[in-house]
Amino acid sequence: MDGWGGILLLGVIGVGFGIVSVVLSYFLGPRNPTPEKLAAYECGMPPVGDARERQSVKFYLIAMIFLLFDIEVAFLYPWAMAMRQLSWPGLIQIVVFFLILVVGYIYIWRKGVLDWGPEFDPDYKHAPKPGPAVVKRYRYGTRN
Amino acid sequence: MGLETDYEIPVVTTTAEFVIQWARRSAIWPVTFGLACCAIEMMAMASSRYDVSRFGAEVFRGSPRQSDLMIIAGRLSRKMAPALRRIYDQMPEPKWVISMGACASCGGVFDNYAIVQGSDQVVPVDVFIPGCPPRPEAVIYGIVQLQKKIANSRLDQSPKIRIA
Amino acid sequence: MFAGTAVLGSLLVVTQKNPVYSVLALIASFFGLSGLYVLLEAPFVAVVQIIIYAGAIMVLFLFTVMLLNVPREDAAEWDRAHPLYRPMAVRIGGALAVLLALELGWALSRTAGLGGGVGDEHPAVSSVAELGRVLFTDYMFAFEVTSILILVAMVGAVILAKKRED
Amino acid sequence: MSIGHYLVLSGVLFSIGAAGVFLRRNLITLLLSVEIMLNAVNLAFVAFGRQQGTVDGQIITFFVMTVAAAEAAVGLALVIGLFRHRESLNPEAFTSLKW
Amino acid sequence: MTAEEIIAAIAPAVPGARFEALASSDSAVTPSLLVSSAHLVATCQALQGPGLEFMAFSDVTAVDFHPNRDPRFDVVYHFVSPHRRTRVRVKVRVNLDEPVPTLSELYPGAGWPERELYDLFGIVFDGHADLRRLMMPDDWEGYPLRKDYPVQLRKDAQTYMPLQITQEEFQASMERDRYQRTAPKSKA
Amino acid sequence: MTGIIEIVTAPAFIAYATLVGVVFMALQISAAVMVYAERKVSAFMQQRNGPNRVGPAGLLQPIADIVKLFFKEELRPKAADAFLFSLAPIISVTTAFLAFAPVPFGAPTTFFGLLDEPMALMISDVNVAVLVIFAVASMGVYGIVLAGWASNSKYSLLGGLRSSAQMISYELAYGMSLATVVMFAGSMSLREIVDDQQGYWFGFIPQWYIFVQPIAFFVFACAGIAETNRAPFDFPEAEQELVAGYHTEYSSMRFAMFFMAEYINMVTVSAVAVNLFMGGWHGPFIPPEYGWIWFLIKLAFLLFCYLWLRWTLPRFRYDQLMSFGWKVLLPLATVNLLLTAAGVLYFGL
Amino acid sequence: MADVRTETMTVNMGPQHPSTHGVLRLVLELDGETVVSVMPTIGFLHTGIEKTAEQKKWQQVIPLVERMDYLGAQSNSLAYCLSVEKVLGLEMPERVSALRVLIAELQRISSHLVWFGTHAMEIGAITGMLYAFREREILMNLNELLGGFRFFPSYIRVGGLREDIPRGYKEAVKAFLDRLPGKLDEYETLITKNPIWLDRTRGVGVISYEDCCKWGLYGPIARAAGGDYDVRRAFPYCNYDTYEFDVIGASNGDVYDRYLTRMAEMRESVKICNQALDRISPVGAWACDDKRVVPPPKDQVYTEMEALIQHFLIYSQGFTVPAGEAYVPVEGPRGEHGCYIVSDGTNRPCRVHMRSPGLMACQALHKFIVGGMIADVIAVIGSLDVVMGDVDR
Repeated sequence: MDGWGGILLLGVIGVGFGIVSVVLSYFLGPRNPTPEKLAAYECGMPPVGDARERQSVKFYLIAMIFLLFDIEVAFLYPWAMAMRQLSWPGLIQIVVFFLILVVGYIYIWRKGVLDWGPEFDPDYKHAPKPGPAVVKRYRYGTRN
Repeated sequence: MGLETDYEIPVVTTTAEFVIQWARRSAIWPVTFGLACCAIEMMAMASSRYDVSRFGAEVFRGSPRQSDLMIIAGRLSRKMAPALRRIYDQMPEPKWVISMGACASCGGVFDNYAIVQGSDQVVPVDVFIPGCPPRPEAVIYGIVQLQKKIANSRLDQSPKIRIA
Repeated sequence: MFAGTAVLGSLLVVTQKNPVYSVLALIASFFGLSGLYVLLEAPFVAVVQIIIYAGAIMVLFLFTVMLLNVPREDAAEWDRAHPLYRPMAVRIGGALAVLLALELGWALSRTAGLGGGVGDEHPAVSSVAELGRVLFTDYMFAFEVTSILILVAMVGAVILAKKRED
Repeated sequence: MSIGHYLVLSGVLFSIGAAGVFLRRNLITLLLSVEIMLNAVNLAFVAFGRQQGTVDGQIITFFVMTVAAAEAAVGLALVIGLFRHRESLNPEAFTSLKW
Repeated sequence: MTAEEIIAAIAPAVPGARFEALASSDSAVTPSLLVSSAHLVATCQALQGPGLEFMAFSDVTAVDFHPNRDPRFDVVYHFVSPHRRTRVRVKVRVNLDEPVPTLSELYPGAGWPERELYDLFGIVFDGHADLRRLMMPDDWEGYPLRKDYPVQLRKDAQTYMPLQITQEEFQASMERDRYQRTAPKSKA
Repeated sequence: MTGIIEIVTAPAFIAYATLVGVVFMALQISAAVMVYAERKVSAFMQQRNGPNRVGPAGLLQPIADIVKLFFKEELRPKAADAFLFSLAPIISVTTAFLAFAPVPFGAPTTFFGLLDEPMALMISDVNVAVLVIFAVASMGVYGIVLAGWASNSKYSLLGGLRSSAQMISYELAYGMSLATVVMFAGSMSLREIVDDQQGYWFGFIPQWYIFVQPIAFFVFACAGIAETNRAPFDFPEAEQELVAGYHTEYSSMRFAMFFMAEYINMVTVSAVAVNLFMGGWHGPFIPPEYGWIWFLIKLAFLLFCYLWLRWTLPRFRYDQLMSFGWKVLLPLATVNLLLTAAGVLYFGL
Repeated sequence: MADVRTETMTVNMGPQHPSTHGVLRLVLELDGETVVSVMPTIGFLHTGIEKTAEQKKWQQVIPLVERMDYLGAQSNSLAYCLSVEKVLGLEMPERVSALRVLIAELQRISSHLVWFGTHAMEIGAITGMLYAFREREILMNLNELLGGFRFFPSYIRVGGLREDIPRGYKEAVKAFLDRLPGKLDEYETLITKNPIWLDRTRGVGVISYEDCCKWGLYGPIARAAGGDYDVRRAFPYCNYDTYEFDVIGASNGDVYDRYLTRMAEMRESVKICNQALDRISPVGAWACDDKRVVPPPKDQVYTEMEALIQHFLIYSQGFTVPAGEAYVPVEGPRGEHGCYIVSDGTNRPCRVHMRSPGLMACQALHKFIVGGMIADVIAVIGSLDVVMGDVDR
């Protein structure tokens, strides 16, 4: 229980620091808002549409897989701590656990969830695999 | 607002003013805003021979929200003028503008239909740098002049004149 | 204090109309709960609570909220179908919730032996190694079933979310 | 702090969650409310475990968390699928069993 | 390859067209020929044919001879045959408001240069998919590269930009503003 | 009342409060030093001078930066979500500070006999320290994702989403590599892990985990760099693509807080790496009492490597980054973990 | 698919963007990180140079065309001068041609150095930029030695050069040429084999040679896609046919091959420069001897009446160019820089038009970008080496 107070203390200090600097800066800086200044930045162009468009579902999938693997990591720690007591049976258990998860991992890999590249969607052009990159030299010789 | 108007205790405000203006002039972050040929010289200014980082001004920020200085580097076309104005508007105060090169300052050789004859028609300019394009030393000199201008300006003097 | 955070956070979750705020309130609530776990001398659960709940599940929620761009629709929904504008729903829902609360209270009041301080009788077991030992011996089967559960959830979620793209 | 305090807190949280489930008309908030309820149960588990001096409460909490995570993953995937179809998060929009 | 040889090679493929070999200072490298705008596309197709293979588009530009000549514009195309190492210049003479058929189907690279000509000269290209202003702002008046357009223009710089959004987007943004107004925090 | 006064005036408490204060200040100063070092190191690598006009050798440059940012106008775009927009940098900077809490940076010391019993040079010695670091790291995502979302600007949103997806992807590898060390040391307290790395093999090779667990260190380093969003994984900072990523719309002090958070995170990750893999404060020639000197030396070395990478390597593409995290680091960390477990059990380490 | 459409996002890149090489504006439609469509908008740097040139005298146009493609400035003025000389029917002495070749190749190196620097910086290797600019500074110094101007010396004139090369110029160039290959090796060790760089550039932004032809993208882009078309060989000017050098190409047509092509081109340029240096005698003709165009030498102006009048005429009303037209292509750093001039027989041009390789590249941008990722957009723009001054003119 000893250490937790310190973490709490540091957290409070951190939040306090953040709030104080935001507030200070709010009062110290000049303030001269104009409509253009408060518009969203789009490289000097008037914003086109709203930023709160829908996002790609890939982000959701990544978060989802992360969540499920995160649980796996969380289960790992008790095992890591108790590994020496559990000895080989524990290892076998965790290996089985992993093997089951590996099935899912392979599945999502094959489904292309982990691919972010253009080859993800068949609608897009496939870039041909580049051949060996060689500098060609065309020798014309001199014409004189 | 804030310190800008609060100068009842002269000693404190003078010291504070000095410190603030010192900080402002020592850390001028330009926005990466290149238009034409001058932009290349602006890059040369940041490169090893001229090294504007000595003056603390090498932190080119992509977003105008985080920058203090806009260097109008190159000719400003009429099509670009609204965008330039918009970016200027989106910079937080205090902000400064350097008009780099003849084209930005007065149209230069391009006295024609497409080019704005002087970027001070669009944004208030603090320092004009002559040259086509100006040498990097000239730009650094311009930044140093701007630093002097900042050092000599008072906090309660708003340097901004609204145009258009 | 932690309990206050937890309750306040949970209340905010239910009352906020913007799901982003709901998610944030729930995170605050989780922090409160994890503080309680620390007080209960279960630091490992406290930290895992933060890692999994606040760090992963809520990220997933947040991503979904952003993905669906819900706030706008939800605001519209709120205007049209605010529960408070619909007395029937409020009445039934509120009645059910109150009923539940009463029932819980009744159950608590009937239970004996609640007065004693937590952990007075038994020493705390906060060792993670002990936890791991028990987890991997007594609860071995549950542990392995968990992995199946995760696997099924993973596959199911991928199929559901990607369905429309095939 | 007695075990009673924890249980009361747990009950309050559970009720809040239940009220959320009953009252809100937004699938995401519904899921969040379910998470609150699960957490309330977790709290009770840990408190009892502490009272009994065993780690079983904590271990069950783990499993609850796992279930919660799986539920969130699948639930939100369903929400996404439904939302794409109906452009709404109101559960009343999904009364029909097929589309 | 001289202009006469090229004309001889393409004439059978373009029935009814009248070609004229033009003299130019660089005719040793770039022979010039003149066609009517009606036969331009067929001519260019023929130029891509076997034996000539002017596959590559190089450039299109226009010249304004305003007070001095009656079909005031010359539209000048340059084509290259990269592997035969020959080039050719094809000219079309048009007057004001006389459309020229577009080559952007045949040579996709002609798309933007033709837009540029439309922008700066006001020459209309028939069948061009995307004939908008290229260089000047969308709301610009006049065609700057015509001889009767002044070089200098005294007018104030525009500092605002007309919103270039569609009606739907505008409606959507109005919707959004409505919700912000009903929200308790905003003042308006 | 008197009880409180007694507690407050006890030397241990004063020392502890001082320690917290010192750590807090040191973290802030370290951010400033890192700003200066970043500019100087980059200048050194690019054959330039770097800042040298502001103060002696430009030493006052970071102070000028901070003061300037303080007195800059605060901007909040009209369409932004007011509360979240202010909250995001606070979350970022808080998590940055918080992550340093369980990190020890020196041997327990009595401060030259001022205290009755030696005090550990760390803020909180909890028995699940490694997990706390992991948890705090997972909280750091919120600052970024909220900043991106609250700004209501496309660049911010894209930057926020892609960097948060990146962070959660690398968190798994991060957690795995931490677990490997935990398993090896049999403890989750950083202090015990450090103490486990005392001594030498063959008299001259220090018993650092980096030598037994090079793969774990590699995974940890990659994940750590990705967690702190530094090159070559610096997507939120990918100026050339998304202007300034999630903090495009941030100005003034709020931006400075993101900036500080990044540097403090770098320091923390390096400090954790020093503790986990490089023997913490243990080292020859310096008495354990002054172990923090070794700690600082190792820390400085790692931080220099950070900067070195930043200024030499090109940036990954987003899909490459993600597949590197998911398809290389994660399996690598897992296999390494299982092999290590088998090895530990087999050799009975 | 309707669902996918709703999940795309429109992002505006530019005109003020750190990596659009100036003021190119791209409206990208993104699905996640993948670019679904792109709409480039140009014209933010439209300077009206072609219109302004019609108002200037023939010789006065040179500074204007140099400011079009500001990185390949002297290739532009070379193209302009060659086409005016073509109409005038002037033949240049061998020494002038050799000097022009030297200047054009140094300009190519200078432009490619800037390209290398910005390209490297955009992919993230910021240090590369500073290294490249370090070498470029020497080239700037050479320009300054030559014409007193770092950027646009306007040294190439109609009818030859402005004046004779200064003392020490050849030695300075030689020193630079000796230094450069080693520095190029240094860049290549930094980047060429870097796995991250390979990942970022291989197979990205691929274009076929046929498309290059159709879209008018000659130059390094087409050669990297497998072509061998080089104006220096196909339509030799300035006696390029008498120089020994290879045309550089590659086969894949991706960003990496364009990188390799340009890097190797710099080395070829060094070779050409060395040959040109050998041909340049320390003193000799620096202009043709056509009295219409080239002012008489100073000693004659001071002593002879006709020379004084001639000098005065050339500098006051300029020379007239007989009615006619000419298009002379030049292999510039970015591809075929061609200048099409029309004269109506007066002392001012009737029409000056520069063929702009950058315009073609911008036009074809969607061929490279669509289907790639945001990061690829940056890599592609960098590899196309677009200069907005050249695009917008």
